[in-house]
Amino acid sequence: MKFALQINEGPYQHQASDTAYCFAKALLEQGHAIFRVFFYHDGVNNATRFTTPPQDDRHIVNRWAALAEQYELDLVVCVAAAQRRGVVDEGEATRHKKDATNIHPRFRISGLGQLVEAAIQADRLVVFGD
Amino acid sequence: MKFALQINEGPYQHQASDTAYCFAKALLEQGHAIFRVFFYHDGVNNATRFTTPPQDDRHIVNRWAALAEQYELDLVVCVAAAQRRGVVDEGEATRHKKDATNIHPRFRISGLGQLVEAAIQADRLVVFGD
Amino acid sequence: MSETIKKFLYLNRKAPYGTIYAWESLEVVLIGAAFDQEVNLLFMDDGVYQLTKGQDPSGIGMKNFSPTYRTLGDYEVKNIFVDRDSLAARGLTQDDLLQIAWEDLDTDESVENIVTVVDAPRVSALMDAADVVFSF
Amino acid sequence: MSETIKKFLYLNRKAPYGTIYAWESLEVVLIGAAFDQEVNLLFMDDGVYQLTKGQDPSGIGMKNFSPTYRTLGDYEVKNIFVDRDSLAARGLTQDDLLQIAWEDLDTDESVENIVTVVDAPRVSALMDAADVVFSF
Amino acid sequence: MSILHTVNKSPFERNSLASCLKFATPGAAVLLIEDGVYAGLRGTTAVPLITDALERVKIYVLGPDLKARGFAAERLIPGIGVVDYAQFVALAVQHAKVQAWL
Amino acid sequence: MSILHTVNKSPFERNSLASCLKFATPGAAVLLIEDGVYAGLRGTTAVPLITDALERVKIYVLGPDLKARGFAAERLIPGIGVVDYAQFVALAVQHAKVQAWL
Repeated sequence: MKFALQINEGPYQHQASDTAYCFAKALLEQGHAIFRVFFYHDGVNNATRFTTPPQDDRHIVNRWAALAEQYELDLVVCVAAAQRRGVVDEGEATRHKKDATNIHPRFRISGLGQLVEAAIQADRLVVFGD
Repeated sequence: MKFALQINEGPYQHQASDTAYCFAKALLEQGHAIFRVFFYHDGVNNATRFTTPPQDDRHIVNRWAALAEQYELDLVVCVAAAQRRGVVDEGEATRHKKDATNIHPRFRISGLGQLVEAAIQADRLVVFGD
Repeated sequence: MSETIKKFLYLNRKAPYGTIYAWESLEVVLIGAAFDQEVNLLFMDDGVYQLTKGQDPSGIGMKNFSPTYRTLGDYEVKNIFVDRDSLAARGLTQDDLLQIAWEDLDTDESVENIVTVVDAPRVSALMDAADVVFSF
Repeated sequence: MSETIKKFLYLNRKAPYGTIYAWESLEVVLIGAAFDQEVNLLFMDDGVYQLTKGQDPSGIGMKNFSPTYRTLGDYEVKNIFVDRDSLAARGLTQDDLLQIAWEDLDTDESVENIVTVVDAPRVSALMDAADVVFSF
Repeated sequence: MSILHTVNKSPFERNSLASCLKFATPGAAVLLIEDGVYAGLRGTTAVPLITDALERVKIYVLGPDLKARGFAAERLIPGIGVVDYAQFVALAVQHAKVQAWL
Repeated sequence: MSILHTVNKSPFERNSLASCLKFATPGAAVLLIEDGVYAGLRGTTAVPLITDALERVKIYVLGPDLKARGFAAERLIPGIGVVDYAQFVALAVQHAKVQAWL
């Protein structure tokens, strides 16, 4: 079965991203597929490569990136939500005259249409938030 | 009278930073002082210079920076909270091998002791959060 | 884009301004209109406050996004439901809520107000009938 | 650092793990110990869950910070209060909570358990007596 | 020492107002801000909580937050005061401390 | 079409469980996750809400979340099932859709 996941909260502050990750891992291990993981609202903050949690804690960003690498997941960050919160890739940095980027290379920024499309294409949309 | 403000939530997602800003502006206009504004939890996300809100919306980060410029405010971001969430300055970038920074130059990263000190030194601590 | 037509339910349970969920949820509805799905919006619990008339956040430095709800009729949204019990618990009636008109330019068909206050069984039925539920 | 001694009240009303507030609040208490203020910790509403015994978040991939509460006695924290009504509403008793010992190495004075369950009037009195209230 | 309590949550969604009012002592002030202002409105299920509390404490609503949400002062329960940000500051100055019920 | 409802909030802090149970129809399943698991415990003020609902819907608790918070399955109200993440996935597959009460 094909899943789409939506994550509404940033890393560490709320459990949403942790629960979504454990859920994603479990479904992939069962042989199901993930059409897309869509990061919305503060969820866009899961996509920064600048995160450095304490050494004895999980690295939420790298963990998503590794799972995406292993299963070729599509990790999409909402562009409008990202602009409000300061998550930028090369294109955004150029467009808005920022001197650097902070997005992790395993994530990509795109429009809200990607969430709607995921909801249409997937058999199940599962939302994690506050 | 001398105030200390603590902000626990990031910009746009919650009203906390907006309310704190309006409160800060009002107290400064009345001739009171702000010993320090301490950004904790997701509040550290108020300090990124990468934010680009829609043109018809307020720019929360720049607004804080402008107020700090006008009144010489001390805007402090908690280092531990910032590490978890990916807010970095030059020192943090070097220490944790990040290839860039995202902090707005009007903010500075420091330890939690700065919050405790502010609570001791100020006549009032006012906390804004979720 | 797919040929599939799904029944989308947007579940709105949060008040506006205190958090951004209401506004960013509305942005999904606007974008979603391009996908030609069957769309229902449901406002319940504190979500009913999203539709109150006379909102004016100028004093808190925020943008008034309330007028955008009035344009939903132009975005292929034909059904907006409000939970009656949620209104009653908050001392509100339909008079406190925006009116949202709908018009089909091809057929001249029109509805003066697509905001419908519904009882609990209808709310449950809407949830049961949906293919996808968006929560924010 | 100042000579002023203030009465700090740390107000803990949120459950652990679902959000980070409990953990990052505890980090302030640990750092704050260096400032030699008079410190009170108050746990009420869902905050009482922070002190439950037997926490084990290994299955959700998180760090167990519960043992840190047991070290609070070493951080100059002598008073930890728990609201009785909040426990009762949640079907909990003091037996469900951690024991936190305190010992003064200079005077040999010691307290077996500094966690005290208190009634509502005492909670109000604690709030009234504080100079600074930290909320998270 | 009297306290200025701030409550920023809707009483229909969270328990923070109920907790605050349970522990607020005579002479305290409670300021409803952000989504907390909904608690000040007439005709809601939160009215008994407010009217009972008004016998012991002062209750204020932050006007700009009320206006943002589309309600005029006339919709408030009698006895509740309306303040602006400047008066929020004044309340914080007048009371010995500010306690946020997050 | 039956629904898997997820509730991730404590019933003592928020109204989401009460709302969910009010609208869940016979045949639905409710999965308590994150801070929502506290609603499954015996002896709390939320017990009537749960026992009433158990007559119409299935209620599950996410085991890893319960364990994280220091409670064993024995502390749960009888009739509530305990699932792991794999079974959470299975429930999502079995039901026509997943509805999150955030």
